[in-house]
Amino acid sequence: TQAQADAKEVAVMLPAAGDPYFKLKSCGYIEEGKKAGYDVKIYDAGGYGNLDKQVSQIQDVIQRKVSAIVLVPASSDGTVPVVEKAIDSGIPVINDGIATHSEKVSGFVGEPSYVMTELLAAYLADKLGGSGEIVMLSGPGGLDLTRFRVDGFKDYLAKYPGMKVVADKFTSTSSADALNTMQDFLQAHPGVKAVYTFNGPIAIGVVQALRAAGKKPGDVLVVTTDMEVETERLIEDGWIQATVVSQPVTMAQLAVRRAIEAAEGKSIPKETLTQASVITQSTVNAVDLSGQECQ
Amino acid sequence: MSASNTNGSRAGAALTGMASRIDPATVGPAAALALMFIVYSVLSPHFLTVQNITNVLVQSAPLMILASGQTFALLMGGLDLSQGSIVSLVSVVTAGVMMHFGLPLGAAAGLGAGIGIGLVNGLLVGRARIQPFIVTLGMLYITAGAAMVVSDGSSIFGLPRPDVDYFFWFGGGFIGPVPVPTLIAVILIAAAHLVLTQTRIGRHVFAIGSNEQVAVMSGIDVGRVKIFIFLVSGGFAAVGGFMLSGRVISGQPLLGAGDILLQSIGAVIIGGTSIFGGQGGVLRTVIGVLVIAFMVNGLNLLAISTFAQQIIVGAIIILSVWVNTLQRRRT
Amino acid sequence: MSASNTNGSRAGAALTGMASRIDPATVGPAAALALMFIVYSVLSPHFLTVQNITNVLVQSAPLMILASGQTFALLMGGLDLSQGSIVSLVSVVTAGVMMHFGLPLGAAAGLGAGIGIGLVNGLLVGRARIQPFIVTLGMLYITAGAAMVVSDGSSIFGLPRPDVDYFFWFGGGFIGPVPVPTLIAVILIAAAHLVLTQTRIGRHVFAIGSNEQVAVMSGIDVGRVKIFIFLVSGGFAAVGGFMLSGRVISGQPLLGAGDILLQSIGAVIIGGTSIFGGQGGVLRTVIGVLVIAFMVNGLNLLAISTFAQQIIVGAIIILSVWVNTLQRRRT
Amino acid sequence: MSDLANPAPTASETVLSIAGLSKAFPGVVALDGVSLDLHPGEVHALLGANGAGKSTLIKIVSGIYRADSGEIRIDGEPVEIRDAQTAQALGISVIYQDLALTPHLSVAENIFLGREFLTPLHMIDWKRTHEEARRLLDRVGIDIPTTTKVRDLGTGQKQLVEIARALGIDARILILDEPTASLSHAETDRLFELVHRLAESGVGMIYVSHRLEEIAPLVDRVTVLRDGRSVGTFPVGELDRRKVVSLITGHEGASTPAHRKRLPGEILLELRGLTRQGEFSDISLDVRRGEVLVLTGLVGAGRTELLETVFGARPADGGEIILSGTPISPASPRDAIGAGIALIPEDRRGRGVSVIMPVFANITLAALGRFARRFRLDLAQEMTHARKMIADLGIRTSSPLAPASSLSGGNQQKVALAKWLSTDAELFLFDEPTQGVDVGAKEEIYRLIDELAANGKAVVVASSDIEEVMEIADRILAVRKGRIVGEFDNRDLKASVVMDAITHGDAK
Ligand SMILES: Nc1ncnc2c1ncn2[C@@H]1O[C@H](COP(=O)(O)OP(=O)(O)OP(=O)(O)O)[C@@H](O)[C@H]1O
Ligand SMILES: Nc1ncnc2c1ncn2[C@@H]1O[C@H](COP(=O)(O)OP(=O)(O)OP(=O)(O)O)[C@@H](O)[C@H]1O
Ligand SMILES: [Mg+2]
Ligand SMILES: [Mg+2]
Repeated sequence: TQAQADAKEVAVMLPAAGDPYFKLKSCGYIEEGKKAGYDVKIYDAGGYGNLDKQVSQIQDVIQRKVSAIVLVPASSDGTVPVVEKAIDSGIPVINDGIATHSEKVSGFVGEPSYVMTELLAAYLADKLGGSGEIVMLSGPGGLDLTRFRVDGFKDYLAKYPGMKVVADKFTSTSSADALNTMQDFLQAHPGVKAVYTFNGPIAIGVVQALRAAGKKPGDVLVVTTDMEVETERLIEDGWIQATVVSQPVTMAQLAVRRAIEAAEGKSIPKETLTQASVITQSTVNAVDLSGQECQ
Repeated sequence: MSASNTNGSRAGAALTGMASRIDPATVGPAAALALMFIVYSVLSPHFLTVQNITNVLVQSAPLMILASGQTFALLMGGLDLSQGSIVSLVSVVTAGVMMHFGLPLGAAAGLGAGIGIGLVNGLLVGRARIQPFIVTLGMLYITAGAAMVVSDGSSIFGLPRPDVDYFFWFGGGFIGPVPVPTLIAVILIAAAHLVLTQTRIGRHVFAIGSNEQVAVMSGIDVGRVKIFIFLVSGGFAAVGGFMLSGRVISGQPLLGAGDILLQSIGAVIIGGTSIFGGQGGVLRTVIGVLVIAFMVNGLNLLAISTFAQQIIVGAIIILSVWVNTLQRRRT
Repeated sequence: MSASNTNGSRAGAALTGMASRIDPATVGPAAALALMFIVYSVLSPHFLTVQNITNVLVQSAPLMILASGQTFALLMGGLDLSQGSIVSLVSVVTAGVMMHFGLPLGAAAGLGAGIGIGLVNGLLVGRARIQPFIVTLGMLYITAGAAMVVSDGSSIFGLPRPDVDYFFWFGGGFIGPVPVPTLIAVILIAAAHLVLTQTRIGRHVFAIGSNEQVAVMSGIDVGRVKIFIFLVSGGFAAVGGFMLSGRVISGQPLLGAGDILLQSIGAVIIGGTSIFGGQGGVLRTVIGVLVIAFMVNGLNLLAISTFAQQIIVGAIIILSVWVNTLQRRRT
Repeated sequence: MSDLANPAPTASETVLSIAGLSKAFPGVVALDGVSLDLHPGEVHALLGANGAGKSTLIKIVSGIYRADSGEIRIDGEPVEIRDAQTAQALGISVIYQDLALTPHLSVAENIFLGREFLTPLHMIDWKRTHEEARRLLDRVGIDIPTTTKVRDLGTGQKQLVEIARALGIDARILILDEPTASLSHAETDRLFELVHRLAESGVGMIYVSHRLEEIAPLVDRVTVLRDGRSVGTFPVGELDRRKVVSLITGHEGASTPAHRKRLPGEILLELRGLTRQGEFSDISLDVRRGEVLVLTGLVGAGRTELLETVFGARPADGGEIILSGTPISPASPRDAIGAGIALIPEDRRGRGVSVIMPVFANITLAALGRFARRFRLDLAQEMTHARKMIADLGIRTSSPLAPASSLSGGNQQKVALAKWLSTDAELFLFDEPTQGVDVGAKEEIYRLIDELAANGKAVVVASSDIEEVMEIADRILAVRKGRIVGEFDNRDLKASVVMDAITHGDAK
């Protein structure tokens, strides 16, 4: 019956399950499903680049007649046709984190990506007193997610003529790439004051570069998103100044809950936004991380 | 004379692949395919349904087309590494132009761009005489970069109606029960097969892949043939990219950045076309593509965890070819 | 006679390492490298600094090692597509084991796993006689999947002290002014060069790549040599993966999923080793790696936009090889 | 000076005239001011030692190489032959020495490659292709199916296909570069008839061969090249064998040493009913130490397959191979070599030498053990050995480091011999050892074979060259259609007897 999608199954479609961020969330999906007695199956497109693969996977789970789909789209618009196909065939689709551009989508649970990085920009502006050289390691180029975060950050900085982005590069989310790029940036811009990083793995690469360059914690301000074990450690050690988190696991749980409700014919809110908050060394122990890991 | 006639017909058969006896190279992959069908049908009630088979055929249409083009490159003993990037470029150019000038112009621009890249590949390989691997590796980066620049690194959506609906038609529409993408794929494959087996330039592709020096000595304009080869490979990639974009009704700068290149080359070789050129054909490639497509589809239906999937996929690839090597033992 | 040596050095030098004067195949990439140095030095005051050059050498050490191993595969007329996945697997296995049993065991397990994959490749190619492309394509998926399963898909951080510091030492430490990774790379390259040019099995690698039939008829145990080749290729990839993980003091299941495979193969071919086997060597590969490494470094220093960078990278790759084809425009 | 011998023909009656042609390759001057005239209907022999420049000259005329200097006229008109197309358009057709066929295409396709028959719809006209191919194959007298892939053919068969291909181009100038190198008398006679007929129909032909006995009956004039220079053109009547040899070698040809009688020792190799489906069956024979056994037969007789089977390169279907008393079943050449067997293959470029490897590496490849010190190879010693072999066999190369591809055909063959003479085998199997080898070197190779026998080695030679057979054999086995159809002791034996056996004889 492994094969038989007996009526009680939720399919969670992730663009890159390998990413720590999604690892973090996956337990949220599964546990929430268990609570309601649903079987949760996680599908991985194997990278944001594999939109086509994700579309195929969605078609396949429509075949399986799963009760509901939780979708983190590899592309907001690329997934529209297949999502509408799912909904038309009676399978509710809940977006988690990234929205699919279709009115038909059953519901959206999410973090305001744009706002999140605005918060980081604000933090830096405040720390640097509104002036200083900044470099960005913006994450994988060509993704909607990347785009939102970069825009949020840059648009906010635009308010401060003194704060210049002197170099930015799209890199894979591999720490190794980030490390190499950051070393190069440090060469070209010895005076750099702050670094924006797309996520944890990239931040780690950056920190390694700073270490290699003989910098002390705090010499260069590093900001990132999400909260992983290592990020937390690096914040405590003072290498990373700030990260912005929504509540990935809470989101995951909400998404599955909404999905199940919809599957059972209950009416659900179109949009459920989670709380985004900046975490710094001073708040890292204080802040409520309940949304960060599974009980 | 009778002898010569039988010869003739037998040659015809062998060459056109409509051989009375099946092409030995395809035994392995065909067996793998059959086995998958049996196993999957037993394990999943959803597998052997008209709907699902149709899905897979639609899903795999773009790969069919890319791999058919790729077959030309491999037959001459080369590779086309730029196909993935071409898919991306075609996607964003088509959508970008379509946004303001509608589908016809969008399609023209997109396909034109893809074919253009193919032409550049061809000229660099055929005239500047740089090896295909290097040329297409370079063009892989150049074209991917171009796709990013054109789209400013973000996907292009909100395409105007009604064009967008026609656009989708190419990627997922139907004519009666027949899916459009599959139809297009079949037509292109048939054309490619005809060219390779029945036309002069097609045979010259084999000759070059078989022994380039001899091809030259036989008075074949090798450069011209190579240009043709990369035009086909690039052109087919362009059509595939157009289809994929239609399927997701948007322009995606990363549309071809994923697995698709590896799958395109993999399918050709799994099908039994030699990497060293001179032996193979698009019909073999079709089988290679089917192996890949159904393999993954079945694993999804069985909800095998993605990580485990990768392992199984790898195993199937190796096994499907191993069978062949078992056949030819002797000398 | 003077002329005769140049003639000789073509085939001979690479094979014997007794190149009296420079190896013609490296002229193109070497020129490209020189040109880059000039341009970058002029455009950026930060390029030609001890610090920067050191950085690049450290950054490129893992690629140096991977590409040197890959050279073996290409010299026999094959490919090793599994190198990237091996990097990932080694990364997570090393970190995973290290977490509980410390660095020595971690290293042993990690490198062991990588070499193990190499051995499997070797047996499938050498004994089961499946073509390298298919085998390593399959193992690419299998190994990547294994890395995911082992790490349960998530990066492994928070390695125990003091082990983690030694771990980092391999990836970014110094002995006096000499960076450890570079040192290791140099030693492995020297060893590889010695094996290829001065030993029997090395000669056999060239023989198989030049003409396998002839190699067989000459009584060479082709299977054994192929196993050796993929052991080297896998083993070197393992060391590279170990180093990379050390640099980022963590185990990452996607560490080798990026560009590194394409770069490894690209570097070998840019360096001037033939895809069809039989001609080339690790010294050529070193130049190929330097071209790739400095290319990107310079563009980063100049803060060229990522997208434009891709385009330039592609162009440089093609040009660096084009120069060579210009040389041999005779007969 | 070439014109002292006979009055310079006027443009009108020269279909092809070459003047002052020069070509240098890195390290070698292949051609140095060579001139040559070809009349319509003339068969013009082009002779010279290995590496003299014959093939280079031909490849220039056929547009494969560009001359450094010199002029080519067709019908008195100066022409620039840029590539193979141009050459074909000018009515020049060539039978290349290293058979220019594509392995993966069928015989028919190879015959018409680049000149395909098309239907009105511009599709390939397969029916016509195969019919025409059949007709040409029948003309050269070979009955393989036109659909056979060329890679499945043996060397001799390839040679015949190559000839058929050249005949297919109804050319005014036909160039034959060692067309008979691996043919036996039967196919050769047939070829000669064709040549004569073409000559009558006015085709001018340049004929290259190292089998001097072919010259007299076939050609009208002879041009001899030495080290890339022409040493003159002569009416064939003015020449006898000795004169030709001295012209080619540059010194008075030492008349071939009288065939030494040898004293065979104990039996080294026994074959008992050795069989391989479709190739040869029920082969039984003995070879003694100190003895030279020659297998002769028509092309396709299966000698190559037999030798390769003994060498472990092909699995036997039945029968026994017994080496010095103990049955062996070599599963690979490696095993055979281990047992002390060496095979010098017929297919030079396919199995004998790696053309992209340097000469020295080819020479030492089968005997690397000799040069292995604990971990490393003793390169210096390797070089010394290579230089010695190069000198002994008179291999013409710019350097031991030069790729074998840069050697002339015959010199490549010598490299293959050098490679196996470097091993310390007890049983030597030579398959067409002197194909494409010049007179001087042939004598040298016969001497080496003598020497091997004298040192108590056993030698088996597969040869299609009847002169050679009579020259070196102690015993002769006639092979026909994969069976032994006659055994002869080479004393006061008539060649005709052997020839008759291999063409008509049937298994005892
Ligand atoms: N591609 C090449 N590169 C370098 N040297 C070459 C090349 N081709 C031929 N040569 C040299 O040119 C000389 C003439 O070669 P050619 O093949 O014309 O001799 P040949 O008369 O045909 O000898 P054979 O009787 O053995 O065929 C030889 O010394 C050979 O080494
Ligand atoms: N269609 C075919 N498929 C496979 N092998 C073939 C085919 N046609 C010919 N051969 C092999 O090629 C051989 C012909 O080779 P070649 O012309 O050199 O003669 P040979 O076999 O070497 O015998 P010999 O050495 O006596 O000439 C045949 O004996 C046969 O074994
Ligand atoms: Mg010659
Ligand atoms: Mg033979």
